[in-house]
Amino acid sequence: MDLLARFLIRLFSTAITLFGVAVIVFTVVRVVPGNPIAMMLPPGATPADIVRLKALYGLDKSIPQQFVIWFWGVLHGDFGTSISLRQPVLGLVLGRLPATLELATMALVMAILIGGASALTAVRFRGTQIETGIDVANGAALSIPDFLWGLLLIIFFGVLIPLFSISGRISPDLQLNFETQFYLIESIVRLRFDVTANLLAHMFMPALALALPLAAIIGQLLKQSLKETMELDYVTLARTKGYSETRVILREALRNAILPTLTLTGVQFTFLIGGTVIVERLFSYEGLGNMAIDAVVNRDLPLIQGIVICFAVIFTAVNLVVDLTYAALNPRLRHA
Amino acid sequence: MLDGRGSINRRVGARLWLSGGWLLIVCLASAFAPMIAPQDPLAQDLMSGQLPPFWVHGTEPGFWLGTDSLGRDVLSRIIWGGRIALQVALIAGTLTALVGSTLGLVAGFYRGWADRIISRLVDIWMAFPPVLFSILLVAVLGTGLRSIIIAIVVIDWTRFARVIRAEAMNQGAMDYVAAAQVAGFSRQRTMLTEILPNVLPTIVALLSLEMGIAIIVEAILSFVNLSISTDAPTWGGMIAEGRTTIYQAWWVLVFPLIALFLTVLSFSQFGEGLKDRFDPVLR
Amino acid sequence: MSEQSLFRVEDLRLSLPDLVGKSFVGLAARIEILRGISFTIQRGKVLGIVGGSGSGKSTLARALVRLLEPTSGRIVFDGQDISHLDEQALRPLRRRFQMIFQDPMSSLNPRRRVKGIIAAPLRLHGLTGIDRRVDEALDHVGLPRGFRNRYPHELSGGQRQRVGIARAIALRPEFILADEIVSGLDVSSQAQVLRLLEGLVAELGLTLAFISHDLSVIRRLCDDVMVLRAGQIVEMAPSAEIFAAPRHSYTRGLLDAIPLPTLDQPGWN
Amino acid sequence: MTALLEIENLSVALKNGPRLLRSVSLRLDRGEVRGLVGESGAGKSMIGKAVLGILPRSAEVVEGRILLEGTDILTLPPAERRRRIGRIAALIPQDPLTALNPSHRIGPQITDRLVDILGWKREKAEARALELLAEVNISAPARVMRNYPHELSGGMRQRILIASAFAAEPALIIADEPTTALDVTVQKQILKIIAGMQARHGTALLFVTHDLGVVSKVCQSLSVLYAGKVLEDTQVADFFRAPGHAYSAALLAATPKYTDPEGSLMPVGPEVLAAVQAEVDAADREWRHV
Repeated sequence: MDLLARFLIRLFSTAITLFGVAVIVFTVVRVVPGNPIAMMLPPGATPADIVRLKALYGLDKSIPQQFVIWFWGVLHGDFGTSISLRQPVLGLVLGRLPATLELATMALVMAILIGGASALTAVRFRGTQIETGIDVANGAALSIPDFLWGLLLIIFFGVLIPLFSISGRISPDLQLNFETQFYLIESIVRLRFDVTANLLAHMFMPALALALPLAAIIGQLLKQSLKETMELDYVTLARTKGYSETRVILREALRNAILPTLTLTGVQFTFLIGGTVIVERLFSYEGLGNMAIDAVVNRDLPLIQGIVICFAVIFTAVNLVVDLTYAALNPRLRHA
Repeated sequence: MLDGRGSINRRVGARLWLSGGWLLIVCLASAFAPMIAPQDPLAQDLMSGQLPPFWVHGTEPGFWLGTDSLGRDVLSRIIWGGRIALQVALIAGTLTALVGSTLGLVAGFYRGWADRIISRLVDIWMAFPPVLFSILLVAVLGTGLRSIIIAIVVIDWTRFARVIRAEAMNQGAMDYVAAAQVAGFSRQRTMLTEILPNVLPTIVALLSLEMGIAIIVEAILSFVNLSISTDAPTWGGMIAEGRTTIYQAWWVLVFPLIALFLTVLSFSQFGEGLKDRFDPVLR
Repeated sequence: MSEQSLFRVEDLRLSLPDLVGKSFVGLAARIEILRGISFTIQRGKVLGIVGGSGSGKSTLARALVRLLEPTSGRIVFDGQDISHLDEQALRPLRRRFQMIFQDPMSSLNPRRRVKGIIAAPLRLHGLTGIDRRVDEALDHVGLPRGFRNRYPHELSGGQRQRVGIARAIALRPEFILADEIVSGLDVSSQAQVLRLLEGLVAELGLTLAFISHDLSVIRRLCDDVMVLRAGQIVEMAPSAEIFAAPRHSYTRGLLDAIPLPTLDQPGWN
Repeated sequence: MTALLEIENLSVALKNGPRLLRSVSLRLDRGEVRGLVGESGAGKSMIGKAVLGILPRSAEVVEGRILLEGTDILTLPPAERRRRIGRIAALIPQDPLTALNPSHRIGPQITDRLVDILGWKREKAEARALELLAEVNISAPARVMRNYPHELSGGMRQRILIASAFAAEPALIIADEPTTALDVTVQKQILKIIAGMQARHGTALLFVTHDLGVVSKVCQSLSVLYAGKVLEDTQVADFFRAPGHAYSAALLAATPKYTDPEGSLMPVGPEVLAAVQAEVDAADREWRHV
């Protein structure tokens, strides 16, 4: 009951946020000084052609009118037609989204593994040189953003020790007719592990670049939270019962320490997804972000709007999931 | 907490001095760029394109860190690029801190409708992908230093607003705020003279961090060709060019990257170091 | 009549939002913390207010010095109804009733020196000779004048609590509310602070409300004792009377539960 | 007969720092209830922590022996020491609100030591837990076993912690200010429960407290500490008749006693503090000399 109420209220709040995003992005892109129509016109087009094209894309009406028309379409699943690619926006976005989702998920998994391992190691060996070392590494990883990590990785693993490919999502010579855009999942399902390996080799560096700052945050937060938990009386009590230090950390402290980390990890994960925009560009990875930058460069208003809304939906969904997970894991809320 | 206090202090000290030292070098180099830079950063010479740095065979004297494809001196461009980076860092960082901290302080201390409005705005802002948003804004505003600064402030004020709001809320629950009320201080005065000094160390640390972030945003915008102007020497622009010639002339990418890396790292470490060093409560 | 009673409280009720039950539902339920409290505090007297956790004693404290606004009922200070005055109107009165807080670590701004903490209210109320007044206040609470330049974290718990007292008395108020001010202190500092307060009440002619969860510490200090439970007054009587022969069984139970440092206390075997 | 617990010349110090315990010696026989009394910083909790092997990481034992049933636990390898302490001793912690793990149900928190460390069958351990919960006056123990800590009051939780401490029939229980966080009426109930359980099970109790009133009610003997040094080691009956040390006497006079408003709550005189501090300094000089 409580969970349901919580869910509904958060859903309502999310809807308001998304509407706000829609209004802002719509207004901002209308102020774009570059004229998208001019770019599309063939040489020697007449003023009548311009009027016709403007009418076609609805650009002849006032901004509020345009918004109402666009928003009405959005509610019916119609995000308009891309000006530069001349295809429905929804199809374009959904076509690129899987690549970005696979990348972001891979990065999240890496971040949790690296961050979790470093936090547990640091706490197990707290007060020693090992903890100091992990702290310094975390501090550095935290202050270097994904864009810089990407560049550093390109130099190290792309040029100095060329282990991985520095651009693209998959080697162009690999022929596999994918049914879906979820290449990684599909390659596994179809047992084409050579393709999986190729995809992973392409994904490794961009995913690591995205993962490192988040790993550092998870590492720091979880360590801090674990250390605080380890000082609590119930942990001390467990020690007096005869449990080993490792067992005390895993059995008594970890679960309670994860909760405060979880909320912040959610917010930081949305930052990670936001970071895919530039990291995809850096690695020429054919995802949503790469397309977004092209859309801005081409002044493709409907496509920009569609992509921003798509990101906003993902972000708010992540926050919603985190919020509900928090409630579900917290006995105080679960059994209130 | 009691043990290892000395070693922590030593570490804080080293961090502060190293990062502060690098930032000082960058500041001086930027201030005296016309005197220090060995070459004109814009001078092209296609005959001496892609010269390697000084220790590699085939170099020419005067081009210490080599040249790019158009024969422009990499070192000179890094020095001049530092000027732009620092301008962005100082102006955008300070403005962002002012706007974000003010809103955060008001929301966290006054609560009520001010908090509801500001928090809702933060929520909406958090639903935008920040990099895409900044690219979009600069595309809308047109390239140039002013646009970049505006874009950074518009996007990043939430970083301050969120943190300072939470801090102000924590501090607002302390009894010294009640004590100020019992003494008869107005709410506004309490916020400025009691709460603000207590959140100031956090603002300073965030400000330093934000300066590093501003430099990165500028670099990203240059990287996608949306920064100042195409031929102005910026670190991001150099990196973008270096990325395309990475197998032929690695130095075009590596040296500006090192400058960017050290500066961003220094800004964040400097802020943390300052906070640890000069906070009387922590000491 | 109003000459005699400094505070008159009539049917005071106060409800606060229920923070536990709330958190995500926009409209929070309110729980009534104070449920109809009436009493007077005579000028120059010391009133002890005692109750267990959840009795509403701290809420009552904060309502008296108008950190909280009553939901209904009246609080009359020296003949003036202050129940719903706004901050502006309260300001001149603030100087006359002061408060000492439970946790000195939280009630002293960590980024101000002792002299700043004591002097700020003096400046606000336009007093002159600030330095002299700060020194006097420190003298009164038995702290060396050299402590002026210290930060709160450089003091011990007992010393911090003395700074809190110094801040309150520096304004020369008529009334001071002390909210659980010795509960965080060791036995020896507790005894010192209580003796100090006793001396100040006599010397400065203060009226004092002393809030405590512990009946045993207030026997000496208080003229009258009020026992609170669940937001209502259980019993209010002169101190000697309440300790010798409590009328209410709840008070009786509280007294009997105090472990006295003796070997022959009835009811403990 | 060997003592259950014998602490000899125990010094604990901050790493590279001052001593927190200054050559403490004390003895606890089977079934004895000893109070450890002192103000904050006196090191009274530190003794219990040293015995239970839960000293904070910043502190370490620098000299002395802790003989538990005749064996010096400080010389045992860590894993064996943990198991030995877990079998012989148990802790009743100070704050019932933080001493139960919020994400586990009550039942497993009582039975875990029995099952995991002592190798009992789960059913047997649960039956034992039910018995103990009934013994600390918890009605509907079966339901409480399935509750989460936040669903119970502070007094309830403290009773559960007491039951949990007695679960493995330890020979020694260290109660670290077990009633400080409680209201006075609840404190009385809890003290009576602890005293009753102690008497029935014949457990030895090291009762850490700052409250001489509490000592007079539950202890047979007591040690008064100041700055990590034992000032006095005596029987409760003797102590309350005539304390054997000036500082102990001052502490007793500072303790509130509403039946004697003129003779209680007396501030500790500076000359008493100076004398006891001199005593501590002298001990330190001697210790460094050796």
